[in-house]
Amino acid sequence: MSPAAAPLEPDPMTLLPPERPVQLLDDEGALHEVDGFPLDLKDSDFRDLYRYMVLARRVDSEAINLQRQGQLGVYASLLGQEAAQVGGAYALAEQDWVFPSYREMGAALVRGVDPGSVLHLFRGTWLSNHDPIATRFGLLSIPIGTQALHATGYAMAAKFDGKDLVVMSYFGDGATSEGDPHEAMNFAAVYDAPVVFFVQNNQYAISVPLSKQTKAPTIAHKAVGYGMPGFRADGNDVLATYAVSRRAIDRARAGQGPSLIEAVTYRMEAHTTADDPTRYRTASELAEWKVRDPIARFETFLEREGLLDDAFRAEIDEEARGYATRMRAEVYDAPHGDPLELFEHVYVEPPERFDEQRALLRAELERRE
Amino acid sequence: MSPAAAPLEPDPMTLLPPERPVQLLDDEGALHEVDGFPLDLKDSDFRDLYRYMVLARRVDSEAINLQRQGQLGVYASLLGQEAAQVGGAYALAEQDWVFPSYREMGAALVRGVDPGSVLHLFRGTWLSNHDPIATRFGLLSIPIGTQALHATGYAMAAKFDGKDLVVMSYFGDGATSEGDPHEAMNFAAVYDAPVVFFVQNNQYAISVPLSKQTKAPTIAHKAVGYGMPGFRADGNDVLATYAVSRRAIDRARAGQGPSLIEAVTYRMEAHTTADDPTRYRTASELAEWKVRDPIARFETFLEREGLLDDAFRAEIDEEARGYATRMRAEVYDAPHGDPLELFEHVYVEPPERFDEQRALLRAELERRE
Amino acid sequence: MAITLAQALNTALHDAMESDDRVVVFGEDVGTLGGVFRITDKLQSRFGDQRCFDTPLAESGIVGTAIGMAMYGYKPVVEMQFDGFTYPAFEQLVSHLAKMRNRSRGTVTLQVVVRIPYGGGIGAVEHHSESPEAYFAHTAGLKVVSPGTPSDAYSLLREAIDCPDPVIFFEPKRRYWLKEDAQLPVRTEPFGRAVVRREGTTATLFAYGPMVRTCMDAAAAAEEEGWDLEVVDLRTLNPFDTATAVASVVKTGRAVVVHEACVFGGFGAEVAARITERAFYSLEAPVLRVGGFDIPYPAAKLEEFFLPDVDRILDAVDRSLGF
Amino acid sequence: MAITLAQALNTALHDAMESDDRVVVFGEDVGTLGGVFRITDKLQSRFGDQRCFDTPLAESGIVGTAIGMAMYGYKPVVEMQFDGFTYPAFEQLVSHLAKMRNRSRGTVTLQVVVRIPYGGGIGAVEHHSESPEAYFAHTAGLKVVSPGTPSDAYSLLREAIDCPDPVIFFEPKRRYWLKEDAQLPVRTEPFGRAVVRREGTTATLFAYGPMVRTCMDAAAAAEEEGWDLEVVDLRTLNPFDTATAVASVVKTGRAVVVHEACVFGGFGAEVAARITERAFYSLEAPVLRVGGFDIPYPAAKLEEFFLPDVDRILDAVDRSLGF
Ligand SMILES: Cc1ncc(C[n+]2csc(CCOP(=O)(O)OP(=O)(O)O)c2C)c(N)n1
Ligand SMILES: Cc1ncc(C[n+]2csc(CCOP(=O)(O)OP(=O)(O)O)c2C)c(N)n1
Ligand SMILES: [Mg+2]
Ligand SMILES: [Mg+2]
Repeated sequence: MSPAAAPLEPDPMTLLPPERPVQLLDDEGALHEVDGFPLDLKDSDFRDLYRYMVLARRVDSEAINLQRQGQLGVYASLLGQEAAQVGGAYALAEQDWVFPSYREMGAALVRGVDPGSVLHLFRGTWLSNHDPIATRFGLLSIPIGTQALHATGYAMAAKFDGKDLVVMSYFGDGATSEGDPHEAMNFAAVYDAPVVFFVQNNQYAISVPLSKQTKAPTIAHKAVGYGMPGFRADGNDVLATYAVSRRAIDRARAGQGPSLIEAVTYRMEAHTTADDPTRYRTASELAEWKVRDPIARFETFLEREGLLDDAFRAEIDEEARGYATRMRAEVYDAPHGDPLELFEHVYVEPPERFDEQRALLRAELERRE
Repeated sequence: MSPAAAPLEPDPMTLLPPERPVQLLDDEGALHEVDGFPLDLKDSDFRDLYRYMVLARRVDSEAINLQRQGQLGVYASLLGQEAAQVGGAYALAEQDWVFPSYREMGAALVRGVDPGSVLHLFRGTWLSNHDPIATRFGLLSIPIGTQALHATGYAMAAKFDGKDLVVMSYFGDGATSEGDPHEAMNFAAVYDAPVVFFVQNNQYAISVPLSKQTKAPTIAHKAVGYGMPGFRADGNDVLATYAVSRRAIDRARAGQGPSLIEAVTYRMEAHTTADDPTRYRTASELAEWKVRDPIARFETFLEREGLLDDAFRAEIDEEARGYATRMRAEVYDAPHGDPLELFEHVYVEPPERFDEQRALLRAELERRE
Repeated sequence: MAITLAQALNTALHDAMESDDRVVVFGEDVGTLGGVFRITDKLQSRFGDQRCFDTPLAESGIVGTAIGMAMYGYKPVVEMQFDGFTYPAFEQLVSHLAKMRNRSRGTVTLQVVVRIPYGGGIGAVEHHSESPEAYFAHTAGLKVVSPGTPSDAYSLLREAIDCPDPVIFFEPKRRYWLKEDAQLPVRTEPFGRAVVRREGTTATLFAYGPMVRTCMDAAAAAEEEGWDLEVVDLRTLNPFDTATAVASVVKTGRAVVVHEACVFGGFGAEVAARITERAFYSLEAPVLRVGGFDIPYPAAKLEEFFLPDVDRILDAVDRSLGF
Repeated sequence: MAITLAQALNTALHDAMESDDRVVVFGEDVGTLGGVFRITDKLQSRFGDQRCFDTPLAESGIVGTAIGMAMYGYKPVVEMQFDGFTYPAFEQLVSHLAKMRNRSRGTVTLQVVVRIPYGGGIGAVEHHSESPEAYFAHTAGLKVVSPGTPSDAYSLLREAIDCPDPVIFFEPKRRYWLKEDAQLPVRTEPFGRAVVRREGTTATLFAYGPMVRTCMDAAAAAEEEGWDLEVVDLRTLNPFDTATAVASVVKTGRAVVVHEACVFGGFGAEVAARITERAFYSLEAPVLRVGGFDIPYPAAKLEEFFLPDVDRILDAVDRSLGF
């Protein structure tokens, strides 16, 4: 068939993100509907979204405290990205999966993963301490972008198995430069796998700004090259990140394949507690984003709608304090585990030499006493 | 700055390939000008393009013969891709570079690289036998897509050095799935490097058809995600591949950065001489492409223009025979080189143990005698 | 019945897919084409294209999606088309496939087999003849297997697919056409057991994969010299059968380790160091190593000078006896 | 003047860039930020952003473009941010950086240095504490270097940048803050020369990179036991200084090789096998190996149980003496 003959499939125009990020709440917290992204939320949902964002921020600041107190080796804050994380994860169904990077404490919360358990990676007690299978929340993934392939593989499996299940894979703007997310998006599209690639574009990869990361018009435009739609959301508008995720998830669930979401947001904190952002970004840039605070904006909306009263605030406050207390209790001075457990989980069927090495370590431990 | 405020840069609409591949010669060999892709060719150029295509085909069929005669271990034919390779390479200037895959005998010819020397890789005499620096034609690259990064690095260097130099990187449709071409295109765009990524979309990666390789509307659409223009050419129309390359090369030379070209063509032969394509494609598909033969089409055009006469045909025939003779002379029964050369080129400053290993090999060689 | 090593592998895949529908096979060209070596021949027509399928050209993608599928509960058996094309997947292999179970404190088990046709001797072009087994043997969390006979090819592949730990399965491509009289299905010794392929007293040759045959030939040729060589087929590099290796050396007092990979930093160093640690007083000579030279794999016409052969092995035996 | 190993590296980069404007430095966060360990601090402000620049987040991209730039004639010094993030670049490192010169019959020379902060002991999260040197030592065509002192850090890095062959330069990140009185610029022994850091007679400890300091501590502690240990700093793994290693063992009769990487298939196996081949009759005991266990690098709180320390080293010496 002559290459000139057939119309293009899929029609590229249907893949392009809208000119501007989807925004449902303006800067004054007023709601404006956007074609194609209807809101299906009840008042209780609005309150839940708020609750999760506030909890995420509190859990996050508690983690930073714990790091400052020497309780965690390092920690990667989500400050400023609450709406991006919560909106996306909230749109998932019970049976769905999340494959996170290392910055997704907000998504973890929404998915019911105990923040204290996740912190063990950063404390260094264990490499992880939650059950990914039971929580349907993958292990925090440090090698950038690699989890996107696991997400795709999981989604392919679910599809082959005829299961009603959608997978959300979070990664950062920097991750889009790596080969793995590229391969993941291509595989997902080829197999029509039910994955949503959720990029939190927080403008930086450690010190490297987006402008040095890519020349693409937007990250969402990268979807075109995989033949899947690219969506763009104001990442500091939780209703926008929710509505865009809703659409992408519904598509995936309906068997229409993967899509890419770019949530345009900003990392208000240092890259991690080990980082010094004053070396690469200006106070004025920070100030510009501060006024776009995702929680403040949503608060204005809730207040307008009469959904935020002191009782509810107090309730969240109480809950947040509970989280913080449990987190502290979990990691504060948590002793390292039994060093002999080091040999337990490497293999189901370990090689014989593990016995010798275990014995060596046991002898060393005895000598220490 | 609010993400909603600024206009997108670059404007995505300027990156999208045209709806249909650029075609200058219709199936009847009639020339139709296409906006934005003017032809700057003289009669002698038309004749040269033809000459290179015919030579490429003859050199190719000679290589296949040599393989059948047991003179080459394997060979990857370019049959059907003459226009794609020649049109692209012909648009380069003297000082420009080519980073090929393993199928670019046509591009090699245009760049003045002796086909016999290139065949040593396939014969197995040496891993290569041409000087990439002197010929500005990189080593044939077997690991798929990896050379795209070398091309980008070379172009970055030339740019940093203020040199007027464009780099063309060839790879296949299959290669677009690998991480390396992705990273290469991204780097090239970020650094505005003067590279042209020239994809010969010959519809297959060994047995895997394009439809299983990607869901993108076209390969050229992948450019959008890197913020560079994607061009599409009828790959069996040498004037189209030339004109599109001309534009991409001129852009790069003018400091406007990289671009991606998809030449839509077809691999008429097996993947390599080791492959059996009857296992995965139909005779009717082959027949459909046979009528689109790039040389036949251009011949019709030249005849219309009165540029093709028997004398010229005879001249090319003579030249082709010369090539074939030299190729045969070069590889036929070419003895393996001195095994001791194995230790010569690994390092400029080899480790001491090479002396022992050389001595070991020398002793083995003596025992063989 | 005489079967080839390639047939044994194909049958093993077939039988594993037949007996467990969670076993899925994927990679480049493994579906319609049946693989460039036809090891996956007819699996797609027999089991359908959700059980055996072609992927886009991306090795990291293949291994990374295999990990996701294994997390779901499938048992992927994926192919890297050639040894030299395993490297794009290196991060997924080393940072995830090897480590996920440990990192998850045992909650995630990755039952994945990565098949790699490896080694030289078939006159192939560059990157098609490498022996990267040392990279994976040194990677904690992986198991590394390499059969040297058709029976072992069948049995070890079945065991690899059944193994709850991730397995890198190195197929000696130059031995795909090696024949053996065998009745499939066959079960041979399990992972972690080396096998004495030939008893002897003069010295022990250690080998795995393609070099097992070469060592048997060397042992046969050595008879002329009056040497009675023992040949031990290691079969699984990790787990490693230290006991069998040491017992052989205790008996013979001398050992030569043979592989195609470069000697420097190769797996032979581990075998030599390990045996020496445990059989020090039995050794009459240092354990010697025979392998490729410390250079990149050469062009096809020169591979005969690079690869260990009977002569190079017997020369090493001679040196061992000279100690 | 007391300088740290980190300062020595920074000064070496500075001096190399000063003396040759074809030297360019790039990688993730090496420009504006000056690197996460500040090894490239101030290079961008001093030399401009065409000589020191940040790249997109893609290690294969970094190494692959470095190869292209080197073909043009630049001398790239690139950074892999941490050991565990070298793996995405593995194909470019193994299939191209290592092989290009050989493949081109000497017409293409790749003067590239790949800097890798490696090893543990700093309480980092996963993938930030690995010791992958064995992978590269086994890869023909590369040189592999790892300094253990500030002077060597300076000198070996300058030599690496001047070296016409590609060099994988492993920086012992836990020793970045190690101090030494030294006057820069300093030139120490060249590639391929091991150095006896401490003379002794009881047994030899072999180490490189981060374990040099630990072995010196072990030797000091051993005095209490009445043991007089020799410490050999290997410095460059490839080329390897067999002569110095063998001479030391001929003198002491006993050897322990120490590294952080897992013992199984680690570089210690090469050292042990090599020494044994050449000093067989001088050995009173097998060369013993001390390293990390054959498990993935553990969580930070447990790394002290994984890493070789003075106790584990002296225990091995004790076992060696028990032979
Ligand atoms: C493969 C790999 N390379 C480098 C790193 C070191 N590193 C950790 S986070 C980071 C930046 C990530 O940026 P982005 O993807 O935008 O995510 P963000 O941290 O902004 O959420 C880098 C380079 C890594 N973890 N993995
Ligand atoms: C990294 C890598 N993986 C796999 C292969 C094996 N292989 C050789 S050619 C090929 C198909 C390439 O297809 P495409 O990029 O379309 O180029 P074409 O051969 O069609 O010109 C494959 C899979 C390889 N050479 N390198
Ligand atoms: Mg970011
Ligand atoms: Mg192709």
